[in-house]
Amino acid sequence: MNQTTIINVEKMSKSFEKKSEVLPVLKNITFDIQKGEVVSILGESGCGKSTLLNIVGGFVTPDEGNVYLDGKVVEQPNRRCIMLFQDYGLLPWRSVRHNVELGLEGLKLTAKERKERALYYLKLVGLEDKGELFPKEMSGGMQQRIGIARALALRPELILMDEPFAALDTFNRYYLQDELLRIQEQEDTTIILVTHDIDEAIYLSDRIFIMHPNPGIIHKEINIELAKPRDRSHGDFQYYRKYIFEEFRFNRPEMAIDFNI
Amino acid sequence: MNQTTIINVEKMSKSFEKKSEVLPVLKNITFDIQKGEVVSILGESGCGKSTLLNIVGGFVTPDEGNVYLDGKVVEQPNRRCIMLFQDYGLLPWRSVRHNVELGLEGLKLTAKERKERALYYLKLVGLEDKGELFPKEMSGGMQQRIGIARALALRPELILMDEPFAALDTFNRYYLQDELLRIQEQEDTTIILVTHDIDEAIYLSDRIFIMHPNPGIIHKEINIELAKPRDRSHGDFQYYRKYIFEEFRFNRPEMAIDFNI
Amino acid sequence: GAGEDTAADSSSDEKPTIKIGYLPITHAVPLFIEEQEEKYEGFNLELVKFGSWTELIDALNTGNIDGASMLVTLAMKSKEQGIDLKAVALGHRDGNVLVTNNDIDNAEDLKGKKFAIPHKFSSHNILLYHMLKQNGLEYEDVEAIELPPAEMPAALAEGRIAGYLVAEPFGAVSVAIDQGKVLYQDQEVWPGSIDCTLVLREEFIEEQNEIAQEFMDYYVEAGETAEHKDEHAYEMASEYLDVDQEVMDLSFKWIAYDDLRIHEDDYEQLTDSLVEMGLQDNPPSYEEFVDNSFIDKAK
Amino acid sequence: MSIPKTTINIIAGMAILLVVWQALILIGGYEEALFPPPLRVGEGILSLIADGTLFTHFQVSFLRFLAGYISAVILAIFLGLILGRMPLLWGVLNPIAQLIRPVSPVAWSPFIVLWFGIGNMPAIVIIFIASFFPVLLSTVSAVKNVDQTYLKIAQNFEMKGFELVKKIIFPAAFPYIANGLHIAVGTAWIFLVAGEMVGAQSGLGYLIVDARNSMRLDLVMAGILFIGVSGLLLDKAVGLFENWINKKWGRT
Amino acid sequence: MSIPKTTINIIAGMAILLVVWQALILIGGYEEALFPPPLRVGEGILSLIADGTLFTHFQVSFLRFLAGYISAVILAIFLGLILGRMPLLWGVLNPIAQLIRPVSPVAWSPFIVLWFGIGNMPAIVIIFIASFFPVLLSTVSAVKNVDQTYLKIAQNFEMKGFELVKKIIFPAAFPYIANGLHIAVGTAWIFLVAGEMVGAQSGLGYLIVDARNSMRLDLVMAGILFIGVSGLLLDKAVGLFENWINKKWGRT
Ligand SMILES: Nc1ncnc2c1ncn2[C@@H]1O[C@H](COP(=O)(O)OP(=O)(O)OP(=O)(O)O)[C@@H](O)[C@H]1O
Ligand SMILES: Nc1ncnc2c1ncn2[C@@H]1O[C@H](COP(=O)(O)OP(=O)(O)OP(=O)(O)O)[C@@H](O)[C@H]1O
Ligand SMILES: [Mg+2]
Ligand SMILES: [Mg+2]
Repeated sequence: MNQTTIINVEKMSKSFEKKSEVLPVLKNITFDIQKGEVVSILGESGCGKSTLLNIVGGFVTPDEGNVYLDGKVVEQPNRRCIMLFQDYGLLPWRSVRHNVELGLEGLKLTAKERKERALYYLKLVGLEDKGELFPKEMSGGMQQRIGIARALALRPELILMDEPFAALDTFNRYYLQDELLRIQEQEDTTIILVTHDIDEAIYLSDRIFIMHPNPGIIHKEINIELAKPRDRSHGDFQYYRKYIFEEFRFNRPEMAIDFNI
Repeated sequence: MNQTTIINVEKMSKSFEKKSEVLPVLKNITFDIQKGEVVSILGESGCGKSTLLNIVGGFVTPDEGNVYLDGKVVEQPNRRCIMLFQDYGLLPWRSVRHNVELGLEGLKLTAKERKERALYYLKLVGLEDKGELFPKEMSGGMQQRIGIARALALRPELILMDEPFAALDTFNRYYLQDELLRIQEQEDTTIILVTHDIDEAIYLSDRIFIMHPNPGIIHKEINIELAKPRDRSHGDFQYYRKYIFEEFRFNRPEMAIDFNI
Repeated sequence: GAGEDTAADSSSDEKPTIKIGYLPITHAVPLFIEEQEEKYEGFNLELVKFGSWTELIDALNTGNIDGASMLVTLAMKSKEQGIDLKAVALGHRDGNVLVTNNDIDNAEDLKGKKFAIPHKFSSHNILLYHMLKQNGLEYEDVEAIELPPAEMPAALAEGRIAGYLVAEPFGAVSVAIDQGKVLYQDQEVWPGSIDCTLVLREEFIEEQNEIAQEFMDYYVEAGETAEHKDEHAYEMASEYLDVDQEVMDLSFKWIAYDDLRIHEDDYEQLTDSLVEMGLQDNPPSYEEFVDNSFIDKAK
Repeated sequence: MSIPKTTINIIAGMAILLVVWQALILIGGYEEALFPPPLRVGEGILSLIADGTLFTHFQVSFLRFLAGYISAVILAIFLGLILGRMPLLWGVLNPIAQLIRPVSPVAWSPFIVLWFGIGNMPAIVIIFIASFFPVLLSTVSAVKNVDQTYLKIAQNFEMKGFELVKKIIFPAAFPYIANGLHIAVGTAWIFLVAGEMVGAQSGLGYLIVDARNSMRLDLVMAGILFIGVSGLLLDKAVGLFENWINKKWGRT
Repeated sequence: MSIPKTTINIIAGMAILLVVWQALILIGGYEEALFPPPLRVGEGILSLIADGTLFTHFQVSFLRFLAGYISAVILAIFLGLILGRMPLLWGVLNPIAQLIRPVSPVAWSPFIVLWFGIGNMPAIVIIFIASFFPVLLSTVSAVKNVDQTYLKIAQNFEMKGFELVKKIIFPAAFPYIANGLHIAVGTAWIFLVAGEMVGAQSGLGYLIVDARNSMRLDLVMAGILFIGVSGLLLDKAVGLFENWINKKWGRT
């Protein structure tokens, strides 16, 4: 693994005000991400995963601490670090290709260069023949792939993904997870991925951050030492599964019934 | 297993008209369901799972063939067979308890009996103290439990569930799956469940129907011979996983990349 | 149904109520004085104020009021359409002035300019027509424009129109604030012009003849009171007409309320003008439309 | 915390309005009688309040408004709930509604006078017409768009007829009906003035016509301001009612 | 397939309308001059068409309508896009808009004549006022409610200023703006008649007033029908335009 630090989060905290009550959402979060890594942030609903990702992307300002991208403080969202949204965030009034070109319009490119670059990344996600269609004519899985192409087209140093496959059915999810790994390897992109799916985290990540809620903290960091591609039914995979599940069960004493993983 | 047939679907087909094109959605479906069984219908998005469930519930009339509930043709939805919807279908203008009472208002019960019955089933799903709150004040998992309580309160012979846990995060999903099994055992309800999650199907069902699309057919029927409660990381569980996955992969030759289960 | 609300029902012990419509203009002053003096005994008088002639006609045609002080030409239109109305007296004599802005010195100056009248079918339009003809102009030489009377002083002051001819006190308003001057008085153009008349529904005349007579008696008397144009008349009128005394005095100067009988030759001249101008094909004849029996008995 | 900010905004807004108004007069050099300055209108308002005219006319208008609006709302919701469930009948009646809707209620006034006489009725009828169509159309479309899931649940629980309408359709459609009610309040209030300018002998619209006919443009402006303020308050009141109902029924 | 059905519905609807209308006359026993029967109105319409009056007046009205509506729409969308992005300024201007909105455009007529003279302008100004506020308010609220995700994407791609408005805010807000446009067409057309009843010398509203003044209620009714039909067609035209834009922009 390449050992250049790309993201560095230091003692970062964030709270929201709700009806004059202060709700601490993230507390004292510190971590580093290396270039080329895939890191998953795994946690229950409401534990602050999205907030954390938004802060890393510069969409939300932390109350304390800082986020450094390549050593510089992140103050605003920028093109070097692209966020992929759960609902894909495609512009319904633009064709697929024009969606991919959206981010390129701010760069100094001719229309032709823009188009070529868009088509290149559409091809990478296997949609080169759908460029003139509109997003609503695509399935959920295809829409997510367009989102990925749009992000990749800007050649960002970092891609942030917020539950990217949560809305897809299992079969499409599996398929896109493999696609993502293939593209990530090819482009050597750094990815931070938020998920609540243990399997997904193990299947995709080099490292997993396990978050616990109220306020959100990184409870544990797990290195997944398995070679990619991974086999979901392999014993080692099941070892991580069980291990991570125990982590969560431990944190939910209020649950009367035993889980059977 | 109790061997009284409760549902009997015979040579049932259904097609929809779309812009003067006829789209066959279900073709020649035949199966039986026994009293007390939990049966999952597993298939990709768009293969006709919801349509099948709607026909069993009497919401949609099949083009050919019939559905028999206790030997009588199902012509209309009725109280003996309650459908649980994916978006829970709670009435936002009624409190939790009044939602549960909704189905009871058509029965000959006094207000007091109604209330008692509602509270009994709210207790069964662990929400006895939330009766006076409104659905929007509940989390997704709680809302689904209210839906289950509402269905159970009518003491139906059959409950139909359309992707009941798809919108929940993994942790809540696991929790509710266990809850469902506990309640099902206690009330001995028959359940038909639609899902696209292989794990969920294996974890919950006595039998799994695997559907293939265009037009939707029941491609395979699998008996899950494991004792409940099941262990998701057990070798036998993984055996079924792999087996079912192969079934699907077999049906998707168009996929270039290999899946790694 | 139609006429349901006709108030003048002849139930024995209750005094019937007569509803008469009006617009708040100097031309209806005899009505105001009749109600203020309240000398009548056989009935109650209710004056109903309207915002425009159009609404007044609707109410009269449908029998919601028993009569009105109104532009005679509009009543003739209704009569032509089969509504049974009778003109029983004049509302006033004279009292319409042709106001122009201060730059207009003669009719010639109006050529090609916009000139406001309240209504195509009004006597004011006829007056304008005669005035132009008498000065050797064609009617088409000015651009006649229908405007609500209340808007005319503003339009004149802003230079949107060169002049206007309308019921009082709207002419006096412009003169009083020095935004306009009187180019002609109506008797200079058309002596004996008929403008506002008192019109009653025939239904009412037939069913309540005696009451109609009593109403007319006091109407004539009120006209004579009004003709004094004194402080008393002003006070009574100002209950209905919210204008400065200065404006009202000017207005009174131009108008007359004595001899409210509708004369046949004046009426003939009116109908001839209407036909000549192409405003009405078959105006009702004097015999059909004018009923002088009340005013004659009142004398 | 939010009330002071709104208050500041309102005050600032009114201040801007007054400044622009006065500036218009100074720049345009308009005659006072033709375009009265704020101060004179203020005096006009005070005199109208002092002699009770304003309140009397407001009361008359408001009662007419209530009569027209409430009767239209009741009838329109009732018909809407029925017609929304009868697509075939609605298919036939819809063209009629569509044809009558774009006609200004004021255009009907000769016929309104014929059928309803003079006095209160014409204004009430005009308000009725102005409120009826928005509410009817929004009710019908709300009923048509009731979430299929709710209807399926009702079927599943074997609910029918009046019970179905009362327990499912009406509450499910209500937020959209309420939206129609809200729009209708605005429209109806706007037409109140138009209605009272035609054939009425009292009310705020009449106040304006009468002031106009008396060449008292300061009173016209006073009437306009007062109509604006009371229309605004009415709108807010309906908004509060809407929120209250939504809260009571467990909506956001 | 669906067109014949709509046609049948329209014909059936019109038939019902005519039957009810004739029945009202027979039952009520109204004077023909006061409530003209369908046949006489039909003759009236034919005569108006034959001598070209109807077309001339319609053309005048329609051009006025376009002038008032289009200028209002352009200004309102322009201001709305700006004000929607400036919550503080809107906070101050909003009370003014709220105050002026409930006032019937007709109430302003004395001032409209003062500022804009006579002829076409008063009607155009009244239509302008009637269209301006619905479009402004819907644009501001559409801009305020643009999906946060789109704004985040724009931030992420470092879009700013005019580019942001052109590429993200306007297209994202457009469906709601279009809804405002649609509502405004209805309102403006309704006020066209009212506007032309005041001080205009031509147009459909004037046709009605003029017919009323000539005691020709059959022509009044003809005018009403014609206003209804053309308002309906206008509404449908805007609906088609809305669909066309939505389709072009890849919406449903
Ligand atoms: N803008 C905000 N204002 C106030 N509270 C907020 C805001 N954004 C998030 N929160 C609160 O912060 C907490 C964490 O929210 P967040 O969206 O980060 O959770 P999450 O882990 O992404 O959950 P999920 O899995 O449901 O997406 C929640 O309690 C949420 O209500
Ligand atoms: N009412 C309808 N009219 C026309 N086509 C329909 C209708 N309902 C479903 N279909 C079509 O039938 C097919 C099967 O739909 P269905 O909803 O049963 O799939 P599903 O397996 O439940 O998918 P998902 O997992 O996405 O819910 C789809 O192609 C769908 O477009
Ligand atoms: Mg989240
Ligand atoms: Mg489905």
